[in-house]
Amino acid sequence: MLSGCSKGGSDAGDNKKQDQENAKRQQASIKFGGTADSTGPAAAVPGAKSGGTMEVLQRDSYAHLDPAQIYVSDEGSLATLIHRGLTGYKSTNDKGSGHEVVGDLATDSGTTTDGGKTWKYTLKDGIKFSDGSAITSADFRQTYERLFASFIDQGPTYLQQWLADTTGADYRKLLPDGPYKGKHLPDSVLETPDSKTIIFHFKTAHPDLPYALAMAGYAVVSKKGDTKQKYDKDPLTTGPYKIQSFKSGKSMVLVKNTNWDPNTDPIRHQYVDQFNFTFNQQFETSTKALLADSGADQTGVSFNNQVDAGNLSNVLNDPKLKSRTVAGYQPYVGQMNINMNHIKDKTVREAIAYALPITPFIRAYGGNDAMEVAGGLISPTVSGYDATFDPWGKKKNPAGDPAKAKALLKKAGKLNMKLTFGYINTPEGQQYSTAMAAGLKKAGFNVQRQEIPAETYYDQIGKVDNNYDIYHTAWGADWPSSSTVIPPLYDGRVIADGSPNYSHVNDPKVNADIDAANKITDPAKAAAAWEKIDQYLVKDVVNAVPTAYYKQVQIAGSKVGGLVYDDVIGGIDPRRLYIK
Amino acid sequence: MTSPIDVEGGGTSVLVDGTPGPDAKSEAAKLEGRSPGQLMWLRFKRDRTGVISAYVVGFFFLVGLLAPLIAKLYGKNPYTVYADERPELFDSAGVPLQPNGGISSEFWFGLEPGNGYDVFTKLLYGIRTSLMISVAVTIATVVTGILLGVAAGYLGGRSDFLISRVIDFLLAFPAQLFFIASMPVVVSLFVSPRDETPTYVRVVALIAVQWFLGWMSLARILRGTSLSLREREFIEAARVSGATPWRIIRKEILPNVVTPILVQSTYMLPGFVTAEAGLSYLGIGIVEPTPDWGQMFSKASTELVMQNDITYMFFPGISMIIFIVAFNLLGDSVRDAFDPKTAR
Amino acid sequence: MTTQTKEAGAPSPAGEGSLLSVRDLHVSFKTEDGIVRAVDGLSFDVQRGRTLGIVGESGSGKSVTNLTVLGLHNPMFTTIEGEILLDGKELTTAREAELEKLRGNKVAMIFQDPLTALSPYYTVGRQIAEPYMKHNGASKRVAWDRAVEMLGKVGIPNPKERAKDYPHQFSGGMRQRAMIAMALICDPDLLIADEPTTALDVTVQAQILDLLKDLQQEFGSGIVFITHDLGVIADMADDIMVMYAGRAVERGTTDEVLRSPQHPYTWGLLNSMPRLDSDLGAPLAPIPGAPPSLLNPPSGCPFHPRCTFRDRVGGSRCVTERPLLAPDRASACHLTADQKRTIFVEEIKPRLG
Amino acid sequence: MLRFLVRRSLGAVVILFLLSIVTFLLFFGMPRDPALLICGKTCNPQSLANIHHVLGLDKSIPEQYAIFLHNLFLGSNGFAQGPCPAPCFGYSYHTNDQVWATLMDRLPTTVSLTLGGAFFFLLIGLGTGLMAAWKRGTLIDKSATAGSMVLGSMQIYFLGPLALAVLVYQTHWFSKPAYNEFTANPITWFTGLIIPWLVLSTIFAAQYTRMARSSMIEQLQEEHVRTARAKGMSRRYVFFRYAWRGSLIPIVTIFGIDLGSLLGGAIITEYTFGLPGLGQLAVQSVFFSDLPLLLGVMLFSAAMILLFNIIVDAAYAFIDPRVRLS
Repeated sequence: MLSGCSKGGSDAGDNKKQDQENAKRQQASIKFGGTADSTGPAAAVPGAKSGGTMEVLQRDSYAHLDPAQIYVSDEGSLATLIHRGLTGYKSTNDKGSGHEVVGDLATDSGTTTDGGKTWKYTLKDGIKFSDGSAITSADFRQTYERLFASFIDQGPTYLQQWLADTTGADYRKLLPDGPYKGKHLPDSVLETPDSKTIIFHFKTAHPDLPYALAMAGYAVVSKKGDTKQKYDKDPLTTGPYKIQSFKSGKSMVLVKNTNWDPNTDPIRHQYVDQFNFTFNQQFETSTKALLADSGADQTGVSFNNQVDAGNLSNVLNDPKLKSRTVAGYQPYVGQMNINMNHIKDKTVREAIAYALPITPFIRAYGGNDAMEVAGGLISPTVSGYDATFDPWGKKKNPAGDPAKAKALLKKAGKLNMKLTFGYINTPEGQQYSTAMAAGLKKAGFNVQRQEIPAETYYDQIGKVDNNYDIYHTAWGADWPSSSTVIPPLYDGRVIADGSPNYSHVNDPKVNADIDAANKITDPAKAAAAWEKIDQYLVKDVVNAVPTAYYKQVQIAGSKVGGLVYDDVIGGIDPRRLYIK
Repeated sequence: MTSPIDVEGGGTSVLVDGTPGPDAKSEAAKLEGRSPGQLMWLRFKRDRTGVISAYVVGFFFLVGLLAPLIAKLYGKNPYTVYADERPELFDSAGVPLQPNGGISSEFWFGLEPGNGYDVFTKLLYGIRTSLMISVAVTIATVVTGILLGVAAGYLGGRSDFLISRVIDFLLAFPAQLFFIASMPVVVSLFVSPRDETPTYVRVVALIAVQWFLGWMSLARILRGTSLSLREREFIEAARVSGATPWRIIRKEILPNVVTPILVQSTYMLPGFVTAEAGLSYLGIGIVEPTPDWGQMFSKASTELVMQNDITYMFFPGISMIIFIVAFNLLGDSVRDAFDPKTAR
Repeated sequence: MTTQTKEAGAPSPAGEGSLLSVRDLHVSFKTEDGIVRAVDGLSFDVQRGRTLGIVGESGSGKSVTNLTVLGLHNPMFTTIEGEILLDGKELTTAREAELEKLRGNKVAMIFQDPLTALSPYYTVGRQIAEPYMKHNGASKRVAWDRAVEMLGKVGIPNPKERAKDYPHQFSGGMRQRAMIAMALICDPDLLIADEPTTALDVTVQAQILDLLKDLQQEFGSGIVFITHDLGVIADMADDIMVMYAGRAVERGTTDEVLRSPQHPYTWGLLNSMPRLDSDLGAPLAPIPGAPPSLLNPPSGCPFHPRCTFRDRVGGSRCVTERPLLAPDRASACHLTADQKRTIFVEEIKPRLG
Repeated sequence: MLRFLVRRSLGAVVILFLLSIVTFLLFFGMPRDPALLICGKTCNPQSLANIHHVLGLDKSIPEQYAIFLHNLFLGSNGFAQGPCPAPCFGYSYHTNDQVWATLMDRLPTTVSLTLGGAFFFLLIGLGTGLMAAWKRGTLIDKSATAGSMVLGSMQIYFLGPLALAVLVYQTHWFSKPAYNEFTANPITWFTGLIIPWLVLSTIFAAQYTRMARSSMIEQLQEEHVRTARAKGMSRRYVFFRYAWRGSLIPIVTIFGIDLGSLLGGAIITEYTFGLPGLGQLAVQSVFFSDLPLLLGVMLFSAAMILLFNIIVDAAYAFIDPRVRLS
């Protein structure tokens, strides 16, 4: 998950021990399940009851309901209730911390005979769309082929790139109009020999495919019901719920999908009769409402809203609220990018690394309960995390070391150099950027703060020739491996407008190490290799200063049962919820 | 005179001398042998509410004017990030640890939750910024209102038609929406993309957008006044005696529209103060770290403050209410002093 | 002689049989600028079927006096002392409800500017009918018919249709006729006409005056006629009272006051009035100076700052001592009766032509 | 009357036309590219160009404006999202919803907020104002005047959060403001909006109190009111017939202005209480550089203002017989 764009990357967290425990469990590698693991129904949630209506308070309205357009966490949470793909993450315990990848619509998590170049999936029996029509391999062909059409521009691009064996946006050349003008992917790429079998053929090995297919972005779309752009507003669903009404920006109602058969689904439950979503509920509003716990809010929850910064300490310090709150790490790691195109002097970058105060960032998002000072670029939730790594002493001295920085700057002869700081124009961004600028000024920088509208922030800084010297970004792994962090962010060969290599680092050693790490098949060894790259980047390249690991706390009404923080979803698990 | 029974006014008496019939005001002036200005001043001085309000308003302006001096004597400035300078006073979320928002002998009004700015100096400078903007908007709108209003009213004809249509057009603008939409445009006109948006650009942009949709009501009033003045004998006389239109406007019309201008401006200024605060509340307008009344207001309505440090709310909140009430009362008193017949 | 002039300030028994009898009336308002003594010790009487003309400059207290008679002052700001007797009934202390019964019924009023004095929001007919409904308990229908009849009586052509019009659809003269119809609809005993013709042009003015005289004959009401126009008063009034700074300065029958005026202020009034038969070259002689402030009236004789005959009195009497108004035919001035006569005959009259 | 309506409507159309041009130019002066917003994570120059083409932003501004006008009056079937009958503002860049449908969808919220608020602020404001005028100079009058002065000096962005904190979260007396459809459940509609109504009406009522009071007092000093008293009409009668009728003009004028601008979107109120009305939509349209939506909201808001100007002017003719419409 990328915290980019308008949605991700925000406040909140809980007491460290439990978070890190959760994180550690997740680091333990996730198993790819077989047929037995993939058979429904899912194990019942202890104490769960059926029935009732749940109120869901959300800040952002869903911009996309078409699975192929879903990438951000809000829609990802929703997708767990309505969309199904070939694979999915099944909880192996009731704490949201143990997972395995299992077959969802497929009978297993996928079989490969050649180390990940060819993958074969077989569909289960009795799987249907919400309109009652059966799901066949033709629907999956449609699902994957339409990813190449130009109107699908929001979702993940792993599968497309793997199928086309390219990087960047070149994959679209494989099937420029999608399936809509009569052309299709050849059998040498995607094979659907019968109505139940789907076979992927890649030119290079992609052992991560079961992970990738579990993303909501690769959930199935009905061939018959494919209305192209309009599907984004009114899709057919395959999960336990279907959309009764959706008023963009206002409300949404989910009701039970009667064509969903629990016996085909090892992952999901269907306890609640109806979910009523209300949008435009700011974090403060939803927190207050759920804290107040009156009327309909007793059965209220928010899939993605966190406890707002202002209420955080109140909520965490109230023992009565313990059963109603959940907490965990979000997958995001924050970093202050140093634009390598502008600041070529490493001493200056080191001066920035020493001078930059992290405290303003922590403060702006609600303090230590919401943010944890980061040492490296790898999240505690990802394999290979090294808690002792802290080259700039930020964990000990988060307010920065202006004296040391000033000395370095003097050495470089760049005292009072102009440093353009592009900041996201949100209240938080304004707050931390001013204080960070004050800290940098103490170290002898002439800081120029430049506001960037929140909605276009990532796009502005994503330009290769952007005007900024430093800017903050956050990135989350798409699945719990550094292979979804280091290559996209720090591979110099992917630098392009819109590429997440925001610091524009292009270091030959890093590039070579990435290629090497990508070839390692042993997960533990691979994790160690990625962490080495991370430490090299932070300490020796200094293209970015790690700022914080994002944490969050969520709260629900007193009548909400099955409240669990799911590490893979990065928030409350909607599938397990029931009304007490 | 707030005469309970309308003492007969107007009505040209053939028995008095040949000048046009005195209206209530000039009659009073004759009775006392004082100019209307002096009379107004006398009446105003007698209005206790008005005088107190004037002192309050004056106090605010003085505070704004002397903010740097006061801050210097007090030994702090509104830009120091005390949350990083004195971390022992705050928790990790930037909430002052001491009760009542960290009010102490050192920080008289406490510390701002977040970055921990000194509230006292921030309020001083905030009042300074807000008043500066509002005064500038008021002056700009008044000047525009006079120019266009008097021109439309006195010149009449095509200029009147044109100006009146422009007024109609601008009055149909959804003002707030227009402010929101045009602020970034105006700001982008001035700023080089490599530099920080200087505060003055935001200030100028705020003044510009508020001015753009602010001058019409005054212009309308002045148009009406000049239109009726144009028909009056003394203007007619000046015209017949060959005075240029510019001279007539300057010497005859302007002195006669001072009253509506003064009264309207005292009503407009607090309106601009609250409008500016509203823009900052919505996140456009003045932003951190520039101290601004409205921006403090928006900070005061954040959850961090509402939940953890209500004390902070009161400084911008109460001070603004006092200012607006005082200014409105002052406006009423000014109007009454000029136009005693209007009921209160 | 109807004007039972008594010495001002000295209480005297109310004129027996008078329709209206005002005794030592003081009216003062509190204003932001101070206390205004609009009427300061005024006494006069009005008889049935006769007309009293009250003359004076703007602000001399003429209108205030008559509004006070109807109790139309604002009690919050106004202090009233003295007696106002209507048919022997004391009005200054009367309850509001009683006054309401009198107003428009026994005492009616005609105002100066019929455009502002009529509500623009209701039809003329309705406004005329209202007091009839109120005082006679008549139904809407009956009152309306009566209003139409009154409109006809005051000389409005096609009254049935015009009653449905709004005041702004009437001409100035017609509006004043409508006002008169409204005032007379309940056959009032006393009619107070406050400069009823000032806002009208001369031909219409004459028509209205004729109408008033005719109606007085028909209804037999007493009329108080307020004006600053001596020409009008000569035509209308039986008796005249000249007011200055809230006081009566001269009174007498119309003949007496106009033919042999005794007060320098009256002289001034006459002097500044244009005449058809006067020499075209002879300039009008306005009274010098401005009317006095009622907030802070001049000491002694309030007219002294503007009086050109002050030095003939001798000493500083005019500045220190307030001249009293003797009963009956009299004037409040320190000049001796002889001086008054000589000055008028030798100095004023020739100028009047 | 008909001539008046035709003339004024034509004038309004001209103003709206000019406003649409201004909005158009304003939009293209904005320092952000809407395509960047839509482009998403996998953004690159090709996809940007593609989006520009899809949105028609690759055409010249006059050409785009011509298309806008064409669609507005004649509708269009050229949109990928589906047909768009007139009045067609196109489809939102951000949500891909039809703009007109979105406006109509948000309108009930704003109408409910406005009408409910107007009901309370007229009732409270005029009631208090009339009472103060009737009891002029008494303690009631003085406290009403002082109260309205202080309350009227408050701002929604201060009173709103304050009311929320006290009435909802501390005391639980009221439920959290929300918009529920009236047709679905009138009770939740009412309870969901009561706080915004009260906050809105507190501030507005103060204004109406002051205005009603001062214009009543002014009217009571009018000569025709004195005439009515002189002919024996009771104080109550004169107060409620004569003075009130005259006070209606300023009140109706201000009410028309308020109603028009509120119906065009009560931005700060909706922002404060999170109500999904036109005001919120307006803010969104700017933040997301959503030209079709911005045009839609801007023109709709202005149309409301103009409509109520016309209504007010027409109302004058009913209140004051001297006014003739032409």
